[in-house]
Amino acid sequence: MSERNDDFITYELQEFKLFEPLFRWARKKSLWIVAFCTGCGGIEMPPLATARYDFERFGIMPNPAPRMGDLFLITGYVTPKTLKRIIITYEMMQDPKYVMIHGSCPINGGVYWDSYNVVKQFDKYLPVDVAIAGCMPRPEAVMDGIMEIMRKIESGKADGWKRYRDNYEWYKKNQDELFGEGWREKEGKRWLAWI
Amino acid sequence: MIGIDWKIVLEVIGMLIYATFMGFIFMGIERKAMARIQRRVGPPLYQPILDTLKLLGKKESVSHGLIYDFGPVFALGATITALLFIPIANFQLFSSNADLIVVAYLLEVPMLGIMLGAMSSGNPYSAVGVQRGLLTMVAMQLPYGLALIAIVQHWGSFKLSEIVALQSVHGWSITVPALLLAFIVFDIVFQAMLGLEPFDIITAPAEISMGPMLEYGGKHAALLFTQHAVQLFAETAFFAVLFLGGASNLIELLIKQIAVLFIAIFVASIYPRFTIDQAAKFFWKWPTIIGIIAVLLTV
Amino acid sequence: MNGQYAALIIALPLVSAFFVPVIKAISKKAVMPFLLLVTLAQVGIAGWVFNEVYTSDKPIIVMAGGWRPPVGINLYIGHFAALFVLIIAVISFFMAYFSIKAVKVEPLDKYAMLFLLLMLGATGMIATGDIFNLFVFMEITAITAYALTAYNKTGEAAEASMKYMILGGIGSSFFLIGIALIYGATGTLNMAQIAQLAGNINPTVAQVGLALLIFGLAVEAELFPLNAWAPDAYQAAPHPITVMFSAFVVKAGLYAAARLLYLMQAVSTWHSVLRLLVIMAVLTVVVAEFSALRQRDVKRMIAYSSISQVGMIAFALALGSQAGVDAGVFHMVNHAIVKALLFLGVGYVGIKLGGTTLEDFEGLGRRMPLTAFAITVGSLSAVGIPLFNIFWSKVRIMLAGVSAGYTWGVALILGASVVEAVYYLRLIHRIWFAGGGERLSESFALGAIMLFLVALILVIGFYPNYAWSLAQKAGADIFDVTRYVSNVPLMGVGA
Amino acid sequence: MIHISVYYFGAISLILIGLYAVLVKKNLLKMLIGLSIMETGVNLLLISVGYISGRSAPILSEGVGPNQAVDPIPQALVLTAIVIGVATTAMALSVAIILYEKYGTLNVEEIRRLRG
Amino acid sequence: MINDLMILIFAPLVAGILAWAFDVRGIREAIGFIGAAIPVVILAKTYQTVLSNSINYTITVGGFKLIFQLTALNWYFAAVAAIVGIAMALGMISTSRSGYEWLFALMSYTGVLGVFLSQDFIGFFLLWELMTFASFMMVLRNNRHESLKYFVLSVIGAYAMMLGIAILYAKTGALDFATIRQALYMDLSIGAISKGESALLFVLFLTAFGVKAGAFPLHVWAPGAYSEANQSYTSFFSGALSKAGVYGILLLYILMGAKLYAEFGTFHGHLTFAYVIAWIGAITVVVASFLAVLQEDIRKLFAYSSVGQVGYILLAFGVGTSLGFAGGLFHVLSHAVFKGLFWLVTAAIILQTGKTKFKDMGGLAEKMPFTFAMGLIAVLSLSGIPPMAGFASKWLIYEAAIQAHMPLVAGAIFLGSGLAFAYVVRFLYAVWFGQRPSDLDNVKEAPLPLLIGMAILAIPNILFGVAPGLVTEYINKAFGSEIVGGDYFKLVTPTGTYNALLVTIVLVLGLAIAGLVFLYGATTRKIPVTNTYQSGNPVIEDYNLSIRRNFYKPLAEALDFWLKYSWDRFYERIAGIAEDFADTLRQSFYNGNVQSYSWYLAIVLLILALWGVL
Repeated sequence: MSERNDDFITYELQEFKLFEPLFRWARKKSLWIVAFCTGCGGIEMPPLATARYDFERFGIMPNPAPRMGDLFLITGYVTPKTLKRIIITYEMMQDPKYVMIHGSCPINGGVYWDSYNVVKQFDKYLPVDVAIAGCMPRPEAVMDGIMEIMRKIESGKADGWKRYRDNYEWYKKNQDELFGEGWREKEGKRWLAWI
Repeated sequence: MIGIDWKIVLEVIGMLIYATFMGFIFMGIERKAMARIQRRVGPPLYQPILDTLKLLGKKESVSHGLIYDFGPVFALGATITALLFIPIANFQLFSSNADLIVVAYLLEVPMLGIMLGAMSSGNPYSAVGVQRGLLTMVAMQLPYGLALIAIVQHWGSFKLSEIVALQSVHGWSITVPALLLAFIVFDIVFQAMLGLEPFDIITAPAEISMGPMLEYGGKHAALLFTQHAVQLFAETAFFAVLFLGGASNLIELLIKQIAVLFIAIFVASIYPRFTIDQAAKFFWKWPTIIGIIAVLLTV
Repeated sequence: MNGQYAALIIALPLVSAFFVPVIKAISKKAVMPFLLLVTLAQVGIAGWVFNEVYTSDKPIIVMAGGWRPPVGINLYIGHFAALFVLIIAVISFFMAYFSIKAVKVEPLDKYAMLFLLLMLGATGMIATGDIFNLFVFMEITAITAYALTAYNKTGEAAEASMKYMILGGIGSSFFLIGIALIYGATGTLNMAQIAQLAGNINPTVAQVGLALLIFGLAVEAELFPLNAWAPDAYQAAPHPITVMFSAFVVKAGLYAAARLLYLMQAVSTWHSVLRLLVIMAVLTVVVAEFSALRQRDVKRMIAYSSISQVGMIAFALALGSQAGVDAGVFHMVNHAIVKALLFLGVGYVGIKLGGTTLEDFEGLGRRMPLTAFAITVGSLSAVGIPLFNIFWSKVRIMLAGVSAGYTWGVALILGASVVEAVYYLRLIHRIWFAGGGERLSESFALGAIMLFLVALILVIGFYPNYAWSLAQKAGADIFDVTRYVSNVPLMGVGA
Repeated sequence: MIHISVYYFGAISLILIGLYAVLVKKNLLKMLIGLSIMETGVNLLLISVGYISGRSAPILSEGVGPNQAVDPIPQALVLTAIVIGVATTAMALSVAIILYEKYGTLNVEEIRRLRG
Repeated sequence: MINDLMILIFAPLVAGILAWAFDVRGIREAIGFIGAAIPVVILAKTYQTVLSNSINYTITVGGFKLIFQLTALNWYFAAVAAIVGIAMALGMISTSRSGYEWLFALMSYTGVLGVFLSQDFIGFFLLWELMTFASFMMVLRNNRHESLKYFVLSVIGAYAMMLGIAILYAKTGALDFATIRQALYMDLSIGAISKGESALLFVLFLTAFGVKAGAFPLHVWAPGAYSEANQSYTSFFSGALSKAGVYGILLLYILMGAKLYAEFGTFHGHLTFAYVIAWIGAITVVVASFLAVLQEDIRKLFAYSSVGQVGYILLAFGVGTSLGFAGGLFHVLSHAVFKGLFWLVTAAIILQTGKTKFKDMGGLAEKMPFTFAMGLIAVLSLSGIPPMAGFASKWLIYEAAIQAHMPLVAGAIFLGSGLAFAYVVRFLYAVWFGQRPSDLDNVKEAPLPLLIGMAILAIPNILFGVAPGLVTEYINKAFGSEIVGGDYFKLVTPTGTYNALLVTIVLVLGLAIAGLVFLYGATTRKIPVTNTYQSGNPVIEDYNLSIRRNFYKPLAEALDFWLKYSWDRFYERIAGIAEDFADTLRQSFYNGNVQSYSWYLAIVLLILALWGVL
């Protein structure tokens, strides 16, 4: 996979001229969350989903499959090990895709500001559309963040996926700095021992 | 067949649009009703349409190869085919050209399409999903077949339109004791056909991520959602035709379809999920026994 | 043209047998060529007789000393006898050649003598028209057979010979008692006349007499449970002799039994004798097939197979119907060819590789392809594969058996045939698809003989019409007693 | 008729005695002797079959015409049978010698290398 | 003496012998192919005449009059065999390297044709045995144990038939079908054949034909034999040779139907004897399909599948109505074409990869696209996807079974078709899709002759699927009555209809609509098979994530009670007991002691004496 993992850069995105407004509306009203719950923020999701806040009324639905997901929620601190998975999953998602980070940890390391093994600045590695501060943000705050991203989609400002494509070299450099060159191969091989 | 009958062309186009739309609404009803049972507000009824549009509107699309593309297309195509051979309310469509067996088969064909695509992705979760899907099908096939046989034997015809006509004269199928048994069997099987609990083993979101659907995204998933909508409509219509006396107009049919749907939803919302071998054993026990009683009563 | 020259088929081997010492005195090396020459001459005579009988469609009656029967002893060379004398001669000729390769143990002159006498005995048993003469020829056959069995001078050979001798001795004694009873009841020894008078004698005497005759012959004809000597003798005898045992010595006994059986048709208890014989025959088939199943020695395995086939022939002959006898004769001919081929092939392997255990046959297809091919064809034929000769006779036997009302017998025989298929096919697999080895040179002449027999098998298999018509005529010869009687120019007794 | 049945009785007794020897005695020589006895019995039987009460031997001489003699054929037969019997016995004995050489015994229960 | 029929029947045999004799690369293949092609040509030539009048050929062999006749019904079977036969020959050009295989493959071809065309029992039996023997030799080459299992069961069957033939001969004095049929018909009033004998005859013939057709519980030979022969030949073995058993069942109806009906009457409105056949078929379908699902070897899977599919045919014949026969006959054709195709695909896979187990395969669709397409057609046809031949025939069987009020039997068909779906998908997944083991990276497309052979078999799958009326109309003509109505594209039974062309058109329409939607979406980007979602873990080629082993383990778990029992083991044990019995018998009877032998003589004498006295 190594030689072909960046061919999405050269891939020409489809432009829907006539129905683009319709699709944009649909994108806004139908955000599917990639349920990749890292850190302690994951526990904030059930209240959001259940009767009290019920995000499904906005068409938001947790979805285990990244291919049809739209919104990537990073719900807490990110370690290098998790970050690898996050990057891989993110690259599997199909444009347009949005990233929302939860709480202080992904923003600046939070309480782990001096940990040797926590990623301090998430947006060095992946583009972020909305960041919610707090440790942890309450569900209301998360809802607000979701509303924010909906507004951004409507106005066309949620362009993290574009930024990732345009600045891939930079992101890649940062990733490689953190993990070392060829980390995908290495990580894959490491996994062999468990099989 | 040479001279194109414009009336039927219009009917077909109209019915396709109607069925797709109603299918999405049924999916919405499903989600809404489920939400209401869980004391949530739930999404709007048209939510599945939005989802589908969003998926179709993805600017990127990936593929694992030709078969991966062909699978969803084939699934939707086959579902449309199945739909057009079911007499829907007062629209006979092509139903005089194919009978119950053909429709029953055509309703299973989409599964093959989904499986083909899922398998060609090479994802083991999908493979497990495929395995579960096929085993569910194997398991439900016997009671399903028995229920259909009971219907055919009682009414003495394979033609769906004739079955409807006979029911309008002699009363609905479920008023016949033997066919009531068949109805029970069919309803259990129906749960599995729709992929609802306790037989949602195929997708099992929390276990195997989405099973066969896992690797689909963008327009592929949009096709599969559309397929699911049409299939939902077709299957409920099929159910209504077989057991609830068909319908003379679309409204009547809609009521019956929704009634059928609600039974499924209610069952789904209170049962947990079977494991696959439990499902197989279950299907080969009570539904089969009831089915055998039903067919023997109708001999 | 004089039919009386047909007596040469008896006279030639007899005379030449006693010339062997003379030849030996001249040159020791000339003994085996002499044997070859005599058998070749015998083939010529037999061919002439065969041609004579089948063109004129009349049996040749040779009257010893010009006396008409029943006073004189006569030879009756009918269709059956003519056919079989030819087979005996041809196979003897082949085996004479094979003996040159196969038999190295001295004294060869004795071997040649015994060989000729064995041939003579079998020919005589088939050709004779006198019941006591039959006994004499049977004893000649038996004694030479005892001697030849023991010829290899090993312990096993002597042991086999001893067993053969004791059982044969008991058998021939009772055969003689049977003759005594029949003679006592009818006052004649001529077969034709016995046939005429059979209806009038005391049924008990006739039944016991007939039963004893059959008993005596059954020992020779290897019917269960009187066949215990056979596998041992087959295994221990020199390879050419085994071929002769299987190809015609047994057949002569069978023929004699069948002949006597049908001559006594008029006896009121005839059918119960038949039933007894059928039971014995079926048991022969079943027991022999099962015995062959796990046999480690191929020669012995084929011996058991031979016994079972003989049982099948006996079954056919004992059915008491024209169809059965025809089928039996047909099977006799086919079996003679097939077993000659098989024992020849196996014997040749035994000579070349020094043993005939199953292990010796591994990779035979690579080591001795021609022999392996011949054995394969023989085996397939023995199993009853279509387009090989035995298929036709087997089918005939089965049809005749059920028609005669012995469905159970046919079922048992067919069941046993399944066993036969198993062991032959295991052999074939071992020959072609297991093991391997260096290619050995094979004798050209023996190869030619084998190919000739293979060709015969295939020709009969593909186009059995001619062989079947021969078998039908020969069968009619056995079955049609009235014609037999009318053909023998009896002096006005009875008639 | 009484004395005729004596012959028959004697013949059958001889046969049975011979048979007994073959069936019971383990020694090969004794078995062969049994065989010979049996043959003798058979020969006797054959002769008695041809016997006609009150007639003389079938030697045509003074006062003995074909009608006064017993049936000659069985006697001829018996001669042949005796010869055959002698041959068989000789043969058997020579085989017995070989057997004794090779096996060191004449007990038939031990001479059973060929079996199965 | 020489006429078309003789050439038709014996051309393959002669060609086989020649190919064996001139065992030279190139010549061998050419002769063999010509030999396999001649029957096709002759059958095509006689297509017109055969419907109106039959072609006869009589030969007297060994006192038997062998009658061969090309009637409308025979022609059908022979044509099926010929289609598969020529495909087999093309396949063998690629997969076979020995004259031995050509000889026996073509010999069995002759046997099959002869069995179909025989009009008397001797010719039938002769060629039946020839066919059995030839196919046995094909298996013997590879595996002694399996081949012997096959042969012993076949021979038991053949001898059962022989016994039956002999009984019929004894009762009627005839061996040709026409006379026997008449005699048995006359016997209805005479009653010379008792009920017990009729039952015996029925059981004997059923055993004989059941073995060949692989009917439960005599199916145990099939997996081993099918999988251990040259796979190109297996296409013929399973596609055409097993049809001989089916043809035999049909013959049973033709010859003895009336008699058996008169003797055994009806059971709940079905012919009793036919009911037995139907149930045997139904059980075969279910058992074999279940076993097929659980196989781990590609050859075994299709072997069991073949058994199951032939079970459908038996079932259809067992229904006993004319619709049932039509369905069964149609399935004869469709099974021959799709299963022949499957075996050729298998042959190609095995030829190119050298592997037979599912666990060693995967991802071959990219490497062998044409073979994959052919395999897909076969899959669609077997699993009964509507516009395929497999569906049309299955549809007729469904109609027949349900219409004849055999609900449980029809239920077995439903279950069987579900299982069929399951096992073909497994085949698709394990062989064609998923990650490819690295040792298969150099696999190439199958050689040309094999591909042509596949194409020959693939075309009928589609042709007779879209126009099933071609077949049913022929069947109507062969039976002389309108069993299945409609035209070329539409099948009409009294209670149902199936318009194949319309289904095809609508399906194409549906695909077009779906395709338009598909085309409207974003253009696709091809990604490698390793780019799959494994909870975010990176996937590399070094390990294979595709599930190939124990794909249907849950089913095995659900069935573990039933899988404890096996007919195969049962027969093996019986064979073991028979061998031990043989040993005991041999050792105790031929015990080497001459005194015991003398006792046998004495005992026989005693029996004689007692029996004389009593």
